[in-house]
Amino acid sequence: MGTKDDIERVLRRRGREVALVGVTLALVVVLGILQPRFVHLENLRFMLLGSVVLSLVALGQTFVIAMRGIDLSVAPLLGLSAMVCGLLAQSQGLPLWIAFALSLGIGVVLGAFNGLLVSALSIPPIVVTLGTYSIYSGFIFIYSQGTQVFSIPAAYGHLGNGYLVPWLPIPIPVLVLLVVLALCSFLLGYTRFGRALLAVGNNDAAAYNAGIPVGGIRIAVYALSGMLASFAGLMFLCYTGSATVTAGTGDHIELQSIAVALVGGTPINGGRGNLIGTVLGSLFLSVVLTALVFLRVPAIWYSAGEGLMILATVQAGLRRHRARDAEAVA
Amino acid sequence: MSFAQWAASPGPGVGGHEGRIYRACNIGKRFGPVTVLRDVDATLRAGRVLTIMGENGAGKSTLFKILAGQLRPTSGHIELDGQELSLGAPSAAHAHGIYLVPQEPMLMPELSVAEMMFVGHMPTSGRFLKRVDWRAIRSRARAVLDALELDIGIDRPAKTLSIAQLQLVECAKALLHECRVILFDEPTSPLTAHEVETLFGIMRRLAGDGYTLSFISHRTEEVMEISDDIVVLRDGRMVGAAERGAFDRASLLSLMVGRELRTVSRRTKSHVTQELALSVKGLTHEPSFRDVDFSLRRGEILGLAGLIGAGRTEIAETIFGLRQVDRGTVKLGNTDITGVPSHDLIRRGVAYVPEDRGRHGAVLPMTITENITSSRMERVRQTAGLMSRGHETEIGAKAVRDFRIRCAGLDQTLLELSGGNQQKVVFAKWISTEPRLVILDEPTRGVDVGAKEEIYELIDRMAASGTAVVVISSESEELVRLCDRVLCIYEGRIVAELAGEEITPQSVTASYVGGSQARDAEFEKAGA
Amino acid sequence: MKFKKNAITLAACLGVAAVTATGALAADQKVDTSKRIKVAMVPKLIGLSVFKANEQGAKKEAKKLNIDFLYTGPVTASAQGQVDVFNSLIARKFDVITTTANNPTELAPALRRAMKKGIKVVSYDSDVAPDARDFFIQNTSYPAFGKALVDSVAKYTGPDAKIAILSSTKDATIQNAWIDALKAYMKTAYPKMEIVTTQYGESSPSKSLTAGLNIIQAHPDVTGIIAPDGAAEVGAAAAVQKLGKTGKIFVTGASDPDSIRQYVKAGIIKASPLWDEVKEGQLVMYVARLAHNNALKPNDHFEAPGLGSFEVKNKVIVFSKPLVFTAENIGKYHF
Amino acid sequence: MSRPDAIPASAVRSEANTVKPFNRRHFPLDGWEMTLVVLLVLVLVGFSWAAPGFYDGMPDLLSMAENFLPFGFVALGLSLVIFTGGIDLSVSTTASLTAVVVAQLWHGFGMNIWVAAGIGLLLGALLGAINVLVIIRLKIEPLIATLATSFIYGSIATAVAGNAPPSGFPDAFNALGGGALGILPYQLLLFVPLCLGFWLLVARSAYGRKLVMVGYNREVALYSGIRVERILVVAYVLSGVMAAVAGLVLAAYYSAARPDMGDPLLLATLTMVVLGGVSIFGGEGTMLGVILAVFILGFLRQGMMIAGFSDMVTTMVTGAILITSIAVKNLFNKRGTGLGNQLWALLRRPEATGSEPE
Repeated sequence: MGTKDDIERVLRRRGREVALVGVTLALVVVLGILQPRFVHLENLRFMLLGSVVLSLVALGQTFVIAMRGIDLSVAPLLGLSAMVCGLLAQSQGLPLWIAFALSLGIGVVLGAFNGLLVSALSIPPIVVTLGTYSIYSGFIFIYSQGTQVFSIPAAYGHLGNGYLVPWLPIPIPVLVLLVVLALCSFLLGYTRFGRALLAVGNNDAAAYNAGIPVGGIRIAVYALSGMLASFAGLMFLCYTGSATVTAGTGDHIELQSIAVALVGGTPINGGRGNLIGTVLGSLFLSVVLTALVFLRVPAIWYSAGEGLMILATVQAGLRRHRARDAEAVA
Repeated sequence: MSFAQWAASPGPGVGGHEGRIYRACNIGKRFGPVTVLRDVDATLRAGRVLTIMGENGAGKSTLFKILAGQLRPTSGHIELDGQELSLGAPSAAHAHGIYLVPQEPMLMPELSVAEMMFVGHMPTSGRFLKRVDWRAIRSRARAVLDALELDIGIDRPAKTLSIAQLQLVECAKALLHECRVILFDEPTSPLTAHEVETLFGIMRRLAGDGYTLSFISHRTEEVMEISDDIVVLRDGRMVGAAERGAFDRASLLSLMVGRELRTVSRRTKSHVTQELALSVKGLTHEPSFRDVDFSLRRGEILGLAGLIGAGRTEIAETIFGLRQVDRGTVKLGNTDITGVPSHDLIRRGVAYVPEDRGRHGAVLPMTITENITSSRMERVRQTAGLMSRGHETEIGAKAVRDFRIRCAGLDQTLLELSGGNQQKVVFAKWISTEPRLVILDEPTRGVDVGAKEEIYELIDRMAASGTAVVVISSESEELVRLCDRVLCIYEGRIVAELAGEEITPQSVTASYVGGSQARDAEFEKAGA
Repeated sequence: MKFKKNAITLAACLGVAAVTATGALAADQKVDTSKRIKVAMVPKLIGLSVFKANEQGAKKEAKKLNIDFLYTGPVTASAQGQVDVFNSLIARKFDVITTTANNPTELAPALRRAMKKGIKVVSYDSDVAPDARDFFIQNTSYPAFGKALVDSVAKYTGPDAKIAILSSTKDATIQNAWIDALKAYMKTAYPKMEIVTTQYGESSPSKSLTAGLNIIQAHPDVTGIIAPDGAAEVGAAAAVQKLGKTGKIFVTGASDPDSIRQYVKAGIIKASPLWDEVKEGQLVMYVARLAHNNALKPNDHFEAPGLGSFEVKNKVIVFSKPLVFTAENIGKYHF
Repeated sequence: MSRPDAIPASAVRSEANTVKPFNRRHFPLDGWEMTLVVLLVLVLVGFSWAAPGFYDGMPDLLSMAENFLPFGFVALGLSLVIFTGGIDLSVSTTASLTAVVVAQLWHGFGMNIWVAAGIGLLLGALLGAINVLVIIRLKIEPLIATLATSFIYGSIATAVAGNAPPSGFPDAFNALGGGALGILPYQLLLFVPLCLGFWLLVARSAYGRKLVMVGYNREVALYSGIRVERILVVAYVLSGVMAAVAGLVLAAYYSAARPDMGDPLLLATLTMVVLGGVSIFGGEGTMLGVILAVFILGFLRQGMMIAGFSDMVTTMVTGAILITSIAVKNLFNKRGTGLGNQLWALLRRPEATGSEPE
């Protein structure tokens, strides 16, 4: 096997990932030359850490978009799970593993409700999740009664910031993300469920005719997205050590997650999903935003930088993809 | 089937029996108050091809959907090898080894050919952690395509395949799922004559191997060529069922339409004038076609014959300003219209009726009137920028009368109309602009026999009124019936020009496959 | 979200009076509570504990003063949401509206409408335009708070430290007033101190944390962070903790004791000024009652039982001196 | 799937009928609009009866509209974009940016406020044009394109606003937001003609017809000689202009301009447009429906708050109404294939069984 061919094949199949890694590394190197502190291990670690919560949400979003849906309700789901787990942990010292199960449960149930509305009542997903966005936000207020979480048990803090074993200099959240990414990649690439959701994203009528229970797949995918958003809420709680009623919604994480998924190479019209791209996209965003601080760019321009980044990467991806399709036809 | 059951099910259909007999017994089907099928019996036998014939709306597709488990019959039942079957979903049919190849297989644009073949039936491996077995998928896909001698790359994205290739991949899927009963829902309409041959070759081989096949068509020549048994449906009733030998083409036609139909013949009168309507010189749009020269007079009907993909549609779209002109000129009368955009051409009296009604011809969820006026809204009387409703309705009503569109009201949407009536609306949309030049792309595709004749008369009337007409058609009989002159296009070039009595089904077909050498090239291409 | 975001710029020059008992204008010591009145408290948004602390005090006081008390507000810190609430309160014929404004200007027209209908308006915490309210209860005077903020870090970082500021948003009025005041104080008291950067956390815990991390990474010489916003102070302190800079970088700001308790105990926050939010809530109700009774003049003096005596100067009442939380006293406060 | 013979009902019906080219629809409102009218009446009557303070005479009821009409302006423009099958997420930051720029022109450059407002409208058009340029030229999906531009416009708005955004506009300008001519608020006086204009534009003009065609099926529009890009440009530019109008009205209403002023606009107006019956996929829907939805949701919110429900409950109810109404609409859709239609048919004709899976 020629290595050159191998490289070519990797470039062809994994072009988006290679490009994102390349651009991110280039940015890190350039910034490192300009500002040596940028490449300090500490800073690199926090750029990684800072992208974990968004990555988790965006992984779920990637599944939904690959199925040709969209999920705006991830933001309140993140907030709800952070609030519920946080308040219980704060007041009653809820054991971590129960919080774990609880956050997943909340996400699965409310996510599945989204899926049910989309599949059973055939309401467009953007409308459904726009509606449940309001409803789930309300749940946060009802549950919290306007209070907030300001301290969490040590175990939670450890999960959000600590290390698994002293000799491994990778923080637990990053490990968690890697595990989730591996599970998601397996789910999408190597299970019948994953391939079925791509079939639904390509052509739902054809998928139905091929014997795929389209409704069930839809419900499951929204449940999965809800679960990941909700789990991200727990990680958010553990990482920041706090939760307010506007966690998630205040940061517009629903829009961020869509942007990151698209930057990562998942087309808005579905049919394909690039999970590694999504995580790399989220990391890229984190690096760009940190770089802006190091370059002393005034804070008000950060969101403009984000906007330009979305346009540039999506545009570059489209170009490449069109070129590849043309090549395949010829 | 519930989601849980599906996730746990073992995979592809069981199948495996040699030589199956599949039978529809006294099938009846109602949609609400409308009866679509009554008391239909049909028997599919191993090693034979059963053809279901009938006009559009006769119930052919409904019968197929029942056989394939997509619909449940209202009365009657189906039997496989003497055992009564109850099929709740297409997947249940697959499990019993019954497979329906749709006319235009639905595309999964982003999937690879190999994966598309296994959608819904992914083989898995691993004892505890069931995972999709990509190695098996690729090797089995390759094997089946090889068995059918199809040269289609299994890693190609599905969006790069042609309709014919998709159909063949569907056929391969049936084999892959070890389905012994394969139903083809009107497969030939979107195919070129050559692709039809390829398909029939495969069908014959399958029949020879003992597969049970059935096929829908309303093209009598094809039916006579491929069928062993024939069932003719009319208005949901069975009006004839026998072996092929019991019918001839005329009897099939008369059974289908319920009256004697005169055989298709050349029209008797020509309306060609001396006035030049269109002249095309050296027109090129790479890679679709190059150096196309022809001219057209008012009142003349010019046919463009050729295979699908030969570049006919592209020529029409380029003249109509939808594609970029690489080289060459187009003149309308004496004015140069090269590169003029379509909205401008419409004003100058050019009309193009595209082939695909649903995709290009008409907005199906809009009303009849709205569709008819959409080709040129400026002709509706306007005051202060607002279109006069009354005047618009007048235009619509006139068109409905002139084109004999059958509808319950002008504000019916096209979704509520039959295919033939939809096509008439598309015609009305363009012809009511009173164009000097009309380009018709496959004007009778998906239209039943009765409506076809009406459309031919319409075209004839147009020519009589001095309009120059270009007809693109893959049906040689249609060209013979209509045209004063026929240009044969092969691989983007005009390879022959036939006029008057030279135009016969044989001559047209022979010239557009570009001679024997070209035919061989075409064979290779079809597989590629 | 935009906790402590805005106040009226005018108030900065008007309300500098500290609590001094002149006794020149004696007010009625006895409050007339015979008539039951409806008073609403409208925070910037429901769902922040500082505002809950106000509510806690106000509820207690309302009972004593024969007040029908309603705590309501928008779900996000938007002026538009507050205006919607005001409009409904006007329609429901409330007697007094008390509010802390998301921003000083946008709320003014709606509150003026309320005043026209005879409703008394009392603002607290963040002010609205002076002609759109009857009285304003200022938390503390701005110079005093600015001084308290600087002193809270200067003692530990030394007089020539490099300081970073982490605020809420660029146009947050009350924060900007505090930042102006602390800069002015810094210039005179610690001329060698330098502010190296000003970042914004948009009152979001996660954005504040990221901003805090970035400040420390990008400016390794910073030894003090002043974060005069609830979320910002917590974010900055969490950033210091995560980077293991405890004892090297000191944080202060304006946050409620519950939120910063763990960081005060950890020694990241040595001192953090605020005021007693619960008591402030009580005072708001007391002033509401007085305002409804027309018992308070624009320049006046009154005694609130259990709260102390207060000076009204040009309709502005300064609530208290800054209350500085430290490891010693934070255990006493729960809100 | 949609082969002609798969729809046998119509085929049979069209056989049965002779050619009668008449319009079946006599009443000017279609089913969904009627539903919305009923809903609006229910909201108005219900709250007048149940929430004391909701109806305090006509002038009060009319002036209540001032609180939500800014959403209406945005909804009018956004509808056009959604009719094309696109979306404009940048309406909120467009409104903010316009308001802030106008305020700075007036405050910082001493420009006459009305001249500044005129420039603001042009700015709205420009921002809309940038959106559509990104969509057409870079071929980026509207959702992504306007998401990105909304980030950019937001940054610019914050930068322009500075530390102390201007406020306290001249009273003549403030009247636009809060003033009234007799009992008619100026906002309403501006909104009603605009409604009429947009309604006529969509329902009666050639542009509107083309807009709907582009939304239903862009390919057909292209093949019908419609200059699709022009249609899109007009839609997005008008959306930008209407967002700018909303920005100006908000600035006048609050007599202040803030860089986050437009934030609440997006989700609320999207809800209005969708409730109004415009399909998020384009084509389907009417302007009248949108206008009705503006008043329904506006009065509903005001009414609920006056009835003593909190902002939170009101927001939740709005979300629930959005989902429920679209669910009901899908159950009884125009083509009669909805679950509700089928059940209804089943009830009317108990002998009819079997339904199509599609």
